[in-house]
Amino acid sequence: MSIWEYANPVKFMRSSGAVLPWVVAGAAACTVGGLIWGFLTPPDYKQGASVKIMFLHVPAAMMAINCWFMMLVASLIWIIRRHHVSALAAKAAAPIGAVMTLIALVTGAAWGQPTWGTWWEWDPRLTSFLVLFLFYLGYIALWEAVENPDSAADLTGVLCLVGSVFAVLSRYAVNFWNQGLHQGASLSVASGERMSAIYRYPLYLCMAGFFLMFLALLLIRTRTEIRIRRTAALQAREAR
Amino acid sequence: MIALLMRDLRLATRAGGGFGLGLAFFLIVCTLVPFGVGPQAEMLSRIAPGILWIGALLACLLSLDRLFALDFEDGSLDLLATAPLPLEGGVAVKAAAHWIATGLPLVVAAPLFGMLLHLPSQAVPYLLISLLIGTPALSMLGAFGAAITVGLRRGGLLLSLLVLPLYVPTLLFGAEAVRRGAAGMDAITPLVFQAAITLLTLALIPFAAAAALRINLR
Amino acid sequence: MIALLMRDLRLATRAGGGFGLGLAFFLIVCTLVPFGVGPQAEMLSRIAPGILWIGALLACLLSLDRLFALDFEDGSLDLLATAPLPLEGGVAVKAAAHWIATGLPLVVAAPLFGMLLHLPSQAVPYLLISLLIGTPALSMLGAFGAAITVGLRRGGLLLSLLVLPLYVPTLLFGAEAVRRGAAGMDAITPLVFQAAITLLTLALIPFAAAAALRINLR
Amino acid sequence: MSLLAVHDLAVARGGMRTVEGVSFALDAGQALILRGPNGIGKTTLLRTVAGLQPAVSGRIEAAPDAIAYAAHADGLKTALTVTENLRFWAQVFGRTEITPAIEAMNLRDLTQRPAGTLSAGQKRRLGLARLLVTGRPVWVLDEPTVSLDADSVALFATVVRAHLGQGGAALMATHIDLGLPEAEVLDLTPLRASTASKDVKPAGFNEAFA
Amino acid sequence: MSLLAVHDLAVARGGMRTVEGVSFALDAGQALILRGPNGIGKTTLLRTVAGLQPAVSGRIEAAPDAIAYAAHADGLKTALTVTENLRFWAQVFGRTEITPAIEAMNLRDLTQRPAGTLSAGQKRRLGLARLLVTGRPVWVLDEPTVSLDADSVALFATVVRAHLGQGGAALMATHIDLGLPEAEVLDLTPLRASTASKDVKPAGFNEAFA
Ligand code: HEM
Ligand SMILES: Nc1ncnc2c1ncn2[C@@H]1O[C@H](COP(=O)(O)OP(=O)(O)OP(=O)(O)O)[C@@H](O)[C@H]1O
Ligand SMILES: Nc1ncnc2c1ncn2[C@@H]1O[C@H](COP(=O)(O)OP(=O)(O)OP(=O)(O)O)[C@@H](O)[C@H]1O
Ligand SMILES: [Mg+2]
Ligand SMILES: [Mg+2]
Repeated sequence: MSIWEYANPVKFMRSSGAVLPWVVAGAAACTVGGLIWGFLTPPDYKQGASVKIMFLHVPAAMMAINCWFMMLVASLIWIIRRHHVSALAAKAAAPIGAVMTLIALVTGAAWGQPTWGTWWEWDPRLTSFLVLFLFYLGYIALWEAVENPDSAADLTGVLCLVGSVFAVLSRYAVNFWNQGLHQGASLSVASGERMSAIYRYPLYLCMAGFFLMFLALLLIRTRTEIRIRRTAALQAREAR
Repeated sequence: MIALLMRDLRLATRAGGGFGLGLAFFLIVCTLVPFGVGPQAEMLSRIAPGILWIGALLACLLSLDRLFALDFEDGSLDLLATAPLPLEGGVAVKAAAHWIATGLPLVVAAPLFGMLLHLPSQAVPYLLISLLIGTPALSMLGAFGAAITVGLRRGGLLLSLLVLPLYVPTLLFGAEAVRRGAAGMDAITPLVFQAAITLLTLALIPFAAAAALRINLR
Repeated sequence: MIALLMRDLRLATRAGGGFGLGLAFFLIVCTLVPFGVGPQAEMLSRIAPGILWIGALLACLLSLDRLFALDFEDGSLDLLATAPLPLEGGVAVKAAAHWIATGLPLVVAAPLFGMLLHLPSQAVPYLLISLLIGTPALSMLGAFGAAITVGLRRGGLLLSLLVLPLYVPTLLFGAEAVRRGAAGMDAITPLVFQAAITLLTLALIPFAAAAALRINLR
Repeated sequence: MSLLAVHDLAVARGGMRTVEGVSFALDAGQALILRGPNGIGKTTLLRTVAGLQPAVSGRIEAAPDAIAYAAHADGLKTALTVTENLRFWAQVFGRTEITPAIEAMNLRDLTQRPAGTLSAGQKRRLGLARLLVTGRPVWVLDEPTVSLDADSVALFATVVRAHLGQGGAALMATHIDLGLPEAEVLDLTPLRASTASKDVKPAGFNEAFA
Repeated sequence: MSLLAVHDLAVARGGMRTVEGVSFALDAGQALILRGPNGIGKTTLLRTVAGLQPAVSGRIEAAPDAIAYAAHADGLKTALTVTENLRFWAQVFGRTEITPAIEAMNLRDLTQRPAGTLSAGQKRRLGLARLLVTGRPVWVLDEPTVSLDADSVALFATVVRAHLGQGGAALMATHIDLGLPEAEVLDLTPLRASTASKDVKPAGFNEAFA
């Protein structure tokens, strides 16, 4: 049996229904645990208590990017293998990604106020996030606007491919345009010296929590999309 | 191909075809800006590169919204899709016709409008070159957006939403080049980047747009 | 009348109806401007009042272009013109529906976008009030333009050309009020002028627009 | 008195007269079918009678708010469902009841479908159902049975007959058989505005040069 | 070999099958008329045969570049004149001669008129003239005679006969008489995709649930 068997909507409904409770429980445990742990950490010597925003901000920012990546993969699967579940999963992921982007933006703004003394700065990081948010909006709007579900899946798939290329291009263009204030990637190789362990472990936990939360929401929303399409098809048949 | 190009150009110059309207819109944006931000020459001259690029971009975008929609509504697109010319070529030709009818006049008129906004004169050549390099990408990306939204009743604004993020790199490098030109700095690097983006766009987007059209015709 | 209002609002919220797209366009303009003119906060904050007003104006304008065109194309307008409700009322109602679906969200979201452009916080109330007073006039004038261009295939750009000059007074007083508010000066006078213009527009334009529609239907 | 009376009417399209000297009267219960080759001016005549364009000369007598017009285009919003479309038009004409119209045009199975997903003939049926909800006595119809299959044409004939029976009237342009043998027929061919001889009568601006 | 052969074709619209089990073959000189009530799926079938949408199952065999399709909409640019419209389509199909088409569809008097100022029937005639300039052997026509008067229908029949005589073929959907008694007729009514019984076969996504 190949892995594609699971892309069959019926099979997907069955297997996703089985794992969903576990994912939800894991997401709740990690997120709540991580956030509480993060909240109990001592204030930073430079940033003070505002450093605690990080436990929301960083996982949300990471999921915002990863969600687009997941949509790209799902769109490719739909375009190449035409599995309806992957198209619907991409559709279901977009609003989650948009909200994650929004959380990153809002928490970033709230963080910027004490740190940089301004709510918003045209820093490349922030700017490219804003552009990413626009891509999400366009993608969602296109799903909403096209009536035929298969055409909508195809069109948004093409948009996602082209959009990904241009999102990357924008990232570099924005960097060229303005050298910013924002932190570099602190979890990269040099992470050890940049962030002490008391912050790092709760942050890892929050990241795991956000990832599981994303997965749970994705499963729920995909299942809903499948049900909606199924209902519409049944109604159409009734009407015939 | 040539036939399609000639037809589109002829339609553009016929009544209601929109030739020159892009230019008019550009002019209007350039006039509204002083009304909005106030008439101080020194500030206008600082924001002029950006405003000129944004004006050109919006003028280009707005004239695009019905690039395929008109052909779709009157059935031409169905017939073109069954005609013996590859749809990719059709898309490229229609984008080219749009560029000739809209982008080129914008490029030619831009220095004049730059004067309205007190653009420093040493920036004018950079404005011209960056527009010349950038506008074909704008037309082609707009054609992609128009192809995606072709079947939708109120595609206009959705088109903007889809296409404007794609315009970001072109706009950034274009405006940056003009700004550097105005400040007497090196403007070659952004122009090279811009040219690269345009080439990439011209090479890849026709395929995406043709795919979108085929989907919409289904 | 109520039926028409409800239908237009319902259409606006349906697939492809364009609800929220005006907002998205506004957001996009506010994002593109820094890309064009550069990221310096101090300059952005100076041009913010003007840019916000121009952005709102363009968003309003662009969502208008098919206000009547859609009804014209599918024949609804013929039927509405022979229906027992005065065309003047129909125009007013359609403009009102447009304002609710586009203008109102713009007003609500404007302070947020003001933040992006570093609009000084003491200017925010003036931005809100001036948009609240001014946008109904924008919708109504736009409806007039849409009525004039209803029969044309590519009315969009022509519409802009016709309508934007009509928007100048509203824009001038609106942006001036916000600028004065930002500078802590008296902003009542421009607001009063703006309100007068809006009232005049709302009182007179429906008749002109209905006349234009009748002519176009002939 | 007749519901609609037309006296020596001349109509014009694109600055040129199309037909002239048209006279007829429709009483309650009468139907009149306009015939004539393509391009003679049937559509122009119907639009003039419906009040959408001015007559060049002659007189149209009709009670105000008596005419319901249905053109080639059906005035449907593709994003709204069949019910929503019909209800909207009913409300515009100050009425509320749409079920009879749905029954009459056999749209029961389609009520919840967005109008954009109907086939050509189904759309036309919906367009005709719109006439029923206007509650107006004089129907002015331009090629009403285009795209309809035989059953639907028969349905349409029944509906028109019922409308005539309730004291209505109908004026229709068509090239094909409507299944209404009792209707009178007016052939416009002899009324074509003459352009060959010296009595050319172009409309409007050109009048001055005549 | 036949110009167009369709084997056990099933087509779908809006995610639901409309007709299935359609098989026919068209040889040179043959015409086939599709009939069936509104909404059964004639338009869908023709679009599938023309290659505009994919078939759900079954096979369509046709030489590449053999089919000329004419839909409800005529693909005319209202701002261009009749001649310009025709010349454009001729060029797209790599041909140059348009006079025969103009003669055949009796458009001689209208050549310099913008297409937007034609009446419904005149537009249709122009749309049919377009077929002649494609030079393609297989015509796929959706309700070709809508809005045409009796003379023009006869003209159309003559043109189709001439096309068949030159080794062409035609597949047409219609509700009314085309004046082509020699054409075969395929009634789609019995081929309606069954939805009532257990062998429901919805297209695409729903297949998994069947
Ligand atoms: C609206 C504003 C902001 C946005 C959109 C934003 C966006 C992001 C993004 C995209 C990441 C990177 C995730 C990654 O690549 O791993 C991130 C990480 C981070 N941000 Fe922000 N940020 C904003 C404001 C701020 C502010 C004001 C601060 C504090 C001064 C801040 C501090 C950090 C830190 C410390 C990280 C973790 C470093 C890392 O993993 O890259 N951010 N933010
Ligand atoms: N906008 C226009 N400008 C100039 N002439 C026009 C215009 N519209 C139509 N005409 C011409 O006016 C004449 C009458 O057109 P009309 O549409 O009334 O004909 P019709 O009898 O309805 O024909 P059909 O049976 O083909 O629908 C035609 O000869 C047509 O070519
Ligand atoms: N976009 C769509 N979404 C869902 N269903 C659709 C859509 N378009 C058409 N249909 C349905 O598909 C069926 C087939 O439509 P089609 O247009 O092929 O019929 P047809 O045989 O051409 O009818 P007509 O004689 O009325 O033109 C109809 O029942 C119609 O309601
Ligand atoms: Mg007619
Ligand atoms: Mg059909």
